[in-house]
Amino acid sequence: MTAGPQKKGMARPQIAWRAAQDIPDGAIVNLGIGMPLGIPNYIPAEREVILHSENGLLGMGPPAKEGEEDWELVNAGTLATTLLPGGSYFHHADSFAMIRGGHIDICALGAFQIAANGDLANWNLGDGVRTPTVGGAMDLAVGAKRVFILTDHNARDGGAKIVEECTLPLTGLTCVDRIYTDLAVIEVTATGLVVLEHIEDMSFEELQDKTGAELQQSADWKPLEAPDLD
Amino acid sequence: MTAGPQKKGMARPQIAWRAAQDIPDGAIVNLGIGMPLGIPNYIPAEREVILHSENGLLGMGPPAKEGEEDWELVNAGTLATTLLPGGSYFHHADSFAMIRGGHIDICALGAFQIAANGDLANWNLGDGVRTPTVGGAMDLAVGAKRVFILTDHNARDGGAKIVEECTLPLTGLTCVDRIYTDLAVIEVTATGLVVLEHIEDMSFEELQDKTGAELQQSADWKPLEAPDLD
Amino acid sequence: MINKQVSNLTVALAEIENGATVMAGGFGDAGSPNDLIHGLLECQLKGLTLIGNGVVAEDFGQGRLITAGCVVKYIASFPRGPGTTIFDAGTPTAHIELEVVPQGTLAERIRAGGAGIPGFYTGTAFGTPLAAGKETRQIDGKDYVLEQAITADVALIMAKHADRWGNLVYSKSGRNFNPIMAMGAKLTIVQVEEIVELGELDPETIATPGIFVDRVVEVENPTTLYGEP
Amino acid sequence: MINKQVSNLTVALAEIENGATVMAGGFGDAGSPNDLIHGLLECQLKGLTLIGNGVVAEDFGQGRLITAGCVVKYIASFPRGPGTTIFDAGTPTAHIELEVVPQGTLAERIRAGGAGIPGFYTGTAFGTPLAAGKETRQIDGKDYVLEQAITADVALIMAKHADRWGNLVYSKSGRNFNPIMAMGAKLTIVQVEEIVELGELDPETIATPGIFVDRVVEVENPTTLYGEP
Repeated sequence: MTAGPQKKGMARPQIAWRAAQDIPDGAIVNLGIGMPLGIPNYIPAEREVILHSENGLLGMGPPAKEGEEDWELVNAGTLATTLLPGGSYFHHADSFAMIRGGHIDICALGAFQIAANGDLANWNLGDGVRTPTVGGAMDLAVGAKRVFILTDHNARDGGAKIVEECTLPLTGLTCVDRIYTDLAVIEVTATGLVVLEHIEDMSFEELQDKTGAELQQSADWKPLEAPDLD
Repeated sequence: MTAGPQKKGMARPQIAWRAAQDIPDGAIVNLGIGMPLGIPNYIPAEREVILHSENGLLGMGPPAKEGEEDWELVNAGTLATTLLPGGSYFHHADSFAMIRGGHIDICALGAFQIAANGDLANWNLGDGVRTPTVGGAMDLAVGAKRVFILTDHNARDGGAKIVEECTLPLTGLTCVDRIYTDLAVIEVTATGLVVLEHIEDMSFEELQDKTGAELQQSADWKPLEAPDLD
Repeated sequence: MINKQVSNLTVALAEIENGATVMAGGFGDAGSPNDLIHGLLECQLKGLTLIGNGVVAEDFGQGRLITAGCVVKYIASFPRGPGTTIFDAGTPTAHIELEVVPQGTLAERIRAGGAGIPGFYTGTAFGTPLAAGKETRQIDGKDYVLEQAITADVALIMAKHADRWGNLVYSKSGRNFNPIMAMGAKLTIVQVEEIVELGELDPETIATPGIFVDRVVEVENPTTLYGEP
Repeated sequence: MINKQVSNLTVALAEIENGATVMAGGFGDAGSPNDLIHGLLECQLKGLTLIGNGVVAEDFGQGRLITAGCVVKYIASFPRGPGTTIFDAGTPTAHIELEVVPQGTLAERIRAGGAGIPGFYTGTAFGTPLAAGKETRQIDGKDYVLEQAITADVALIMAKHADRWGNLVYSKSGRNFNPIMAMGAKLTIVQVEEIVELGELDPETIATPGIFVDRVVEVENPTTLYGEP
């Protein structure tokens, strides 16, 4: 008896790690709920990155420790958080002026579907059962200078999340700049999806098979690697 | 030899005094440059009135005393002023949100011309020589809940300032609610100009002669009176 | 003399009518005027239109007002908070009319309402179902949606400190929707932990000048979702 | 590490080009970044579009920049301050293109520029010469004018204190146009009396978060129109 084939690809913290490497010193970053929240754990220590939380924080710190929560100080996921020295508070209209006005350097979001042209669907499963909740996703998709998507390459049922055209209700049009998955790092360009990196033990053809839109391999593509993380 | 006939009508401080009597306790008031600035001197002591200054003050106090000026604390005429306990500071967009959003109870302005329908001209003499300066007049004219005009009844050359139709460039349409002059207090109503008060030693007919628009006399009109003021 | 302090929640909430449009501040439980919202239940109002960011818990705050049957329409960006099923198909609240608005558009529409701006253009939601039926316009080669101001009959607001003029100082992320909602309602009612003497609030820290506030009630120990304040 | 402090006015004002659109804060002399404005003179720039509330004195601040011939267009609400004749017919500055904008519309257009709102409707100026040629629209029975956002290449800002992230705290009515102009420029340059350690500014008092600021220069004794600061 042999063990079944091990799932290929990176673990979720590794996806966050990989995205974190692309966040430059001094960047102002907004993080969506889910995988993006892992990013601050993996930003190289010498870089100073300022986190924006759309509920009115700039310079957000790590989550509050258990027992030290201040429920007047929460993040966009309504969890207790902290403020770093240099942080500031402001109201919702000012906060989204920052977003809509193009002052956020990078926002990292999750996704249900990403289209080849950068269209994003991440707010509404359209199943008619669960009430859709949009939050700040549409504002961020349109307003942030760069939109990173962190996502499993494929849905749980194996279906493609990167597709020629989104079938789910859209969050924003041609807004995604880069996609980080367990299998690859893909840049959305004017001429289509360009694979910058993919995991070494998967061929480009195999990656293409798992993707619902045409991929191009960057001439200077690199293997996608991340350290082992807990 | 006899002295020439004394000029009939109230002095400028008396016009301000008369307008001040119509400002209720608790009102939030914005005062234009000129005669309106005299109003706070004459508000009955038992009334608490909050002054708004469009450059970002609420709860403005009296002008700064000579030698005690703080030039970071100025009024809308850029003169050094003070802030009362309870006062607050805010930026220009917030300040005009108060004005445009209908949060100012009364604004008192000067005028070049006022039309029978409440149109106001007070920003541009249209002489093609002096550069016109509008400041906050158009925002106040449209935004304040009530617009009081304090003005000499007639121009220096004796010409009417209250007219059927303004000939000077307009500040706002149908925005004036009440006019305080040296001769009368006139309400702008949907059916025309109604004289609420006029000075006793001038007949209604004489007042009409000095006015460029048709006046109606209120059934319960009163004599316009004010105390002697320095 | 100006004194916006009222003696208790009942007085604070007096004269709100059936069918009123009510905005309530708060994001998560931060800055949520829970005592005012729960107090509103005792007014036994019907047919309210409620505007807020979203429901945090089904039997608390805005959620309680909705599940109690007071609300016929809810305008929110995140109507169903994590862990709730409110408004989902098959739930008792599924029939409530929902207007889901992107959070930044919701905030800007509310600010616009308070600022006398009846409408504005935004790129947010262009080409998505949340802009369906809305007028669009291209400006300098980019696509925008025309959005309309939101105003309300009543705003329920939570702040930390107030004075008798109604000046408000908030605590941390408790600002959120509160300062802009305070601007946009005919009747703005505020609960604060403490009302201080006029002049005690730092004029540089007053995020809501009293011009926007009608009534202030002191609730020393505000009700919170997570226990002790 | 983020450090927006620059060593002197020359470095602060580097890389501004001929023909740039420059906004300058200040109302009267309060909050006027006079050292940055006067410093800009030494850049010997031509063809600037200047945006500000107005000229306070002909040979000081914005007035000096204009009379020196650097400016081809001025967008202002009160272009000619009391006691000045600048821009009047027959003066050397009469040829400068003037766009006179109602003060509230000017402020809102600048905020809109920083907030990603390309246009909005306002009742201000409807039916007056300052709305001539502008699109109008009736909304709920009232008449409005469509106004467009203003953005700039450079904003010159005056604040009281800053830190290395560019967070700004203002003094009294020195806020005026500064916080909204800081939002709306590609390059926001600030003069402050003192740069303090990160964390020293009260987060509740920071009226301009550092996100809007690019460069901060310390000018301990700022030049003022009325003498000693």
